Amino acid sequence: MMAIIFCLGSEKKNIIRMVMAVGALAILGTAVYVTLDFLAQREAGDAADFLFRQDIVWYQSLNINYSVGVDGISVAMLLLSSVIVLTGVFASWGMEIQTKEYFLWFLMLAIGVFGFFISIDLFTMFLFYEVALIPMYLLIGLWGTGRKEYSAMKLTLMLMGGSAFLMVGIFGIYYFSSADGQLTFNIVEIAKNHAMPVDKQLIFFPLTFVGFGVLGAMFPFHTWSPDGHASAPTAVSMLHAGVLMKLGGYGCFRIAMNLMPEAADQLSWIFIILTGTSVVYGAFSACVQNDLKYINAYSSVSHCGLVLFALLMMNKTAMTGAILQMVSHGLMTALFFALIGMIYGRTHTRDIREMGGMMKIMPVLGVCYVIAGLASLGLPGLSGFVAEMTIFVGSFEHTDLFHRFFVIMGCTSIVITAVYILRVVGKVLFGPVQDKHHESLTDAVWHEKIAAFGLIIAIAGIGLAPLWLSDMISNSSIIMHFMK
Amino acid sequence: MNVPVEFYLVLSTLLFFIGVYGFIVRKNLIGILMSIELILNAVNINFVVFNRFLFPEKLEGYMYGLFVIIVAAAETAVAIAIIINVYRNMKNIDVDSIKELKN
Amino acid sequence: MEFLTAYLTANNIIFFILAAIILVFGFLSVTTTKILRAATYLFFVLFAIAGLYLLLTYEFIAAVQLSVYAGGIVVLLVFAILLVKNLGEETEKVSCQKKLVSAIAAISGVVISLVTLFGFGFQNNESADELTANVNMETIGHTLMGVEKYQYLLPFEAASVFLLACIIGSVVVATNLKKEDKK
Amino acid sequence: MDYTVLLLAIPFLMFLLLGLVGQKLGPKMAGILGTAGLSVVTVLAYYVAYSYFLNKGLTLNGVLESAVNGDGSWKALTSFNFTWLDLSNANRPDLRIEIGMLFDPISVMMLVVITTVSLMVHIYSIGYMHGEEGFERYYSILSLFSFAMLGLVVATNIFQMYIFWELVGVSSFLLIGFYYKKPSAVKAAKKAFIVTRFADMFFLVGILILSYYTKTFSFEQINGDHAALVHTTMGGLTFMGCSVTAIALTLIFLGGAGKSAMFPFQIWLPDAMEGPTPSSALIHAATMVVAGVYLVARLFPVYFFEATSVLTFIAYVGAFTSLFAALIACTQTDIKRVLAFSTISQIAYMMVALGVSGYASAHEAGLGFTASMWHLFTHAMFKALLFMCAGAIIHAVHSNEMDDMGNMRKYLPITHWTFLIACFAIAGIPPFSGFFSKDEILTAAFESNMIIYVCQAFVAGLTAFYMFRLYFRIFWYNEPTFHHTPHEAPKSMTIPLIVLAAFTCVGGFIPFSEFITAESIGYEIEMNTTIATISVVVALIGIAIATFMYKKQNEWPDKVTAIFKNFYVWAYHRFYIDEVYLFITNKIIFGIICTFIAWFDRHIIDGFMNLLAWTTNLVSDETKEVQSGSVQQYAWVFIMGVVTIVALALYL
Repeated sequence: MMAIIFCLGSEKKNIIRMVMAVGALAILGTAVYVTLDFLAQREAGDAADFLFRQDIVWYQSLNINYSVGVDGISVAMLLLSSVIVLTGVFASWGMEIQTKEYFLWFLMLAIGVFGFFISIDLFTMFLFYEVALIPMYLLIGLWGTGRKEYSAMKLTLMLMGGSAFLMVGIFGIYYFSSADGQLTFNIVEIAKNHAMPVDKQLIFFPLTFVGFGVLGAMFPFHTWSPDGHASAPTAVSMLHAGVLMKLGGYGCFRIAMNLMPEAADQLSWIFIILTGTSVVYGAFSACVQNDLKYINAYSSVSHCGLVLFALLMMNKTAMTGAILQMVSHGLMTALFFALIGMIYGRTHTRDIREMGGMMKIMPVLGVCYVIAGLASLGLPGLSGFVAEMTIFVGSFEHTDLFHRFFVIMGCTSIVITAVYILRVVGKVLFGPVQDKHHESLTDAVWHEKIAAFGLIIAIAGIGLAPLWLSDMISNSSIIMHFMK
Repeated sequence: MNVPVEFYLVLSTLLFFIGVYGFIVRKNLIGILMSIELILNAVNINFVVFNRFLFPEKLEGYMYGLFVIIVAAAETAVAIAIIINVYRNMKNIDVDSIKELKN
Repeated sequence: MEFLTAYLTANNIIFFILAAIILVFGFLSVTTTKILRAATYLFFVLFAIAGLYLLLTYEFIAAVQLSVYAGGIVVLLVFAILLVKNLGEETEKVSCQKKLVSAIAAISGVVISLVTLFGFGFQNNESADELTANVNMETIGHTLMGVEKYQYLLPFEAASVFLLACIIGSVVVATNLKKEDKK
Repeated sequence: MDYTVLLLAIPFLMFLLLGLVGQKLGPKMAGILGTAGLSVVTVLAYYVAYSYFLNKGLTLNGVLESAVNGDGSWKALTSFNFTWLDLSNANRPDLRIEIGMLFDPISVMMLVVITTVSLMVHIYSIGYMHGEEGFERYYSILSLFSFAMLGLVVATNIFQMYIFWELVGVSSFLLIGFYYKKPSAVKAAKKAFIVTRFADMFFLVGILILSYYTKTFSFEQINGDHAALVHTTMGGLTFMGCSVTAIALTLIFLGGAGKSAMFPFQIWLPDAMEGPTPSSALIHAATMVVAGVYLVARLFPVYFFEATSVLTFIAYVGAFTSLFAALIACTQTDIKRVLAFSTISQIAYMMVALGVSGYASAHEAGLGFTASMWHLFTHAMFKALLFMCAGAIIHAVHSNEMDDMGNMRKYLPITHWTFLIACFAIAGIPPFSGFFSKDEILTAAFESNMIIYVCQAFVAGLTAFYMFRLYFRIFWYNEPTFHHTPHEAPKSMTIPLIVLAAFTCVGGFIPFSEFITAESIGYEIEMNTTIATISVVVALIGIAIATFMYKKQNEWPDKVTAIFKNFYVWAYHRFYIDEVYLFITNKIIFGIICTFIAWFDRHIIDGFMNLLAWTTNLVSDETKEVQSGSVQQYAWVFIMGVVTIVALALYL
């Protein structure tokens, strides 16, 4: 696992895109290797919660360790991240201004993300979390478009606000979770001890959940997302919506719910209301937006809402669905943003009212966009369907009216999603060409094709053969106390 | 030689707060500087008086007072250099109007 | 009357005269609207303080006070005033509010200090009177130049370096801008 | 896994092949490849049907398995069934989505229907779509559709069905929107997808409820043993006064209603005619739209044993829809629209048949089920034929409007004759196939519910009327001025017409009740002569009126229109249902809800966040005055502070 980070670290010296591409490919290779190795070890009967463990004492007196390790969920997230980093590199091939600094920060973001997913020490995790957040400010503020300073500031402030909650939450866990007086940051130990008093949990669970929820674009803390995505450069949008927002879901799952199961159980209703609202609300909002990126950002709010929603259902199926949805949404939203970036790079507008007939002008991008749209609205054979169905089936475990109501409300989102996706597809891709200048535009070039096809292959791969991934994920939720 | 120590202290206290009053109320930089001199002198009186009444054989306060005078002289010199500079730049030495360094 | 006679020693009378000069001129120097007058009043205050030192039989420090303060600083101030202001120009009027606020600070400080002071109950050290012997220059010289305990070579040197630094600093501050002016 | 998997694999591979490298292959190659692929699939499907029904055994995985149980009933055979996605948890350990192939009478029958029509459409399209832009894309989507539809009918479990159901929906979307540069086509595609999607949501919720209680998706387990599983797990449960089973099944039916364009989801189908005509023939006439019927038939035991009330509901919905659509069909002037409404009406017939059916292998009791499936079969053939004829006509005159047609029998003899055969079939004139299946439906309705029977008999008359109105308007009537002389379609188009016409002629003589019954046990059908006579007479009356009014141009149509003026206008505008929908979606959902939410988001939620930032700014702006840089202020504060502290420290 360290290899990934070292690999990234050594990369920093190099500035040429080619090296970035090779490096990103190496990351993907490593991630695939880790996956295969992980599956092999599981196959071989290694039933430890986390494999590839590595512990280095970092700060003795507070018992902070650099401890990393992966279970099936982290492996899934690593795969997702590496695919998106790779395609992100190709998508930002045309980045001309301060290329070196751009990729440097891009890598910084990637380091934070990878580190977050493999950490099993709360403090280390938080550290990587912050490492992942900070570059966003610069990446948006410097390389963004539109109202970039405002967006960058808003995004950073809101996420930092979230991490303030989070830090309190983490310290709360640290101080109140010990079984034998020995304070620890280690997630596995805390989960095993399961010694946190419920009254303390009730205080720190909401803090932690909201802290991560901000990043997971939970209603009403989602407003950074549309502005941020709209202003960010393509690859940053990809990585941000594709991976960074998943940090929120992953954190909610790994820390908030896993470590404070009783509170999660007692307070889930509040968050179910919020996330359930998120799902429908985001979808409705997306219906009337005119900026492609805003549409997609609101769609992300809706889909990420579904992730948290499923987590709160607290059973294995829904949980697996949530992780699947993270992976699936990561891939398809990255694809969306990549394509939007490519289209914007040509038309210099993202306003759907000014576009039309793109399918004729740039068939490859058009088809890719349709595929992304279909994945987003949950077409079988693409990843979105797998995730959503797992979530709905899992969520249906609760028989009471409250849960049923919200699950069915969630189901309506698949219709609304279809509405806004088809609206965009119909306006932008189909119909007559709106702007005569657009007729001379070109189709995707090779590096754009690599980015788009890479993501489509991943989406279709998961969509067609989801079993291995879903098994890998569901087998990992062994130590979850909250599973009913 | 029997002026009670309280007399001196009352005097220095009053002088000190006269200086404080001047420091706060003055607008003119030189005026402020003069108030500072008053404050310093009030303090100096204390040093010397305490030295005289408590440890006449040691000369500690005495020396301290001496150094204060020296430092005050230096301080005044630098302050005046700055004031003149400020005046050259802004044609004004009112504290309220000097806001260039702010923001 | 006994009270009066007890206090009406020559020393005390001189002290009261000096104290009156200090306070009155001190007060005038912070309240007068004419800055040049303020400097003059300050000169009187400093002068009277020198008298106070003499009363305490510390002639050397009185001399320093006279030469450095009265002779140096006040002259410097006057020069500064003459450089920056037209002679006799009035300082701007200070608002009543500001005066009041400042007075509150000053008076409350005075009150708290005096209350503390009188509450302390000093016992006048009569023996101090007996050691009235002047501090002679030799002692002062030794104290300034010695390196023993209660001797102050180091501060002395520090002060000299400090003064040098101040001179240089003043010059730099003053000349820097001239260059800029030329530009 | 064995050869049967090719039924799904070939279309899928063809889809990928044509979709990815179709451009490079060129239109000719793509057409040939697509057709060849589907021919193989058709042959396989016929082979399966032959072995299943006639040889009574299927060789699956190298083993010959009998298709008949000991008691003479048909047996469901599974060729493979692998886990696609595991959804199990502690509560439902065996819940998983499987992908497999199930062969039982109705799925095998559907295989035949789909492959036949699909193959005909493939062949026909070579001529019809000749020279169209996106020819390869067209074939690729046709293959995707065939794959999805085949996958749907052979589904072993309800979730697999849902998966392919969605795929069918999307291929329908893509085909309707094939002419994507036409805004009306894009609109229609969107409408079709969203309306069916809306219905699918009900379907999904229905599946979720059903599977929550039964803990399985498998048809075999749900249906098995007279739906005993449903009875034990869900029987007696109520939610807000309704039986949970009934709710679940109603929801599932609504899903089917969406695909099958039952009222009130019928609005998408007429617009779907924006797609290329052959694809309309395949998707929007013969196969996809009957998916809803197929779905209900699939779950028939559950409906019958656990929710009879829902079946009655289905019957009424069907009856209403058939009447409603038939009335509208009488007023439309776009020939494809007429056919579309006719399709809605005919599918509603099938629904009615299912709704009134019993569950037995006897003539009366189980007749509806058989009749429904039979009508599905015959309808697929003759409706595909009608659409293809319409395609040939449109091909000839380049217009969909009746007014541009007339006296075409001279120019398109083959089309004329095949169209006439199809019209006789749909009108229910013996010995064409439609007569038999429709007669069975009427008999079943007659046996169970008089109101529905009368309604359906009336609709039968209406059907005959509007079909012959169409026929006469196209092939007789006055000859308009053509842009160029219409010519008969090429061979690739006429051959499928003839083949389907042949099917239409002989379809009625297939002993359907031997094969397809509710209980899977074959029986003999007896013709109820009274009802048969009545229906033929009604049909003949309809034809006679149509002949009278439309054979030659005369004033009668206008007179009749004048009599029913308001009604005519309403029907012509499809009773304004579309407008209601438009109002709800555009004005209420988009105009009010979405706009409000977007506004709310921008101004309230985001405004709140901005307010937080603004307040912080303001507070810091205010507090920064404290650090004014004014030394005097500091001094004052300092002095007062010291005074206060001293006072506090010493005197308090």
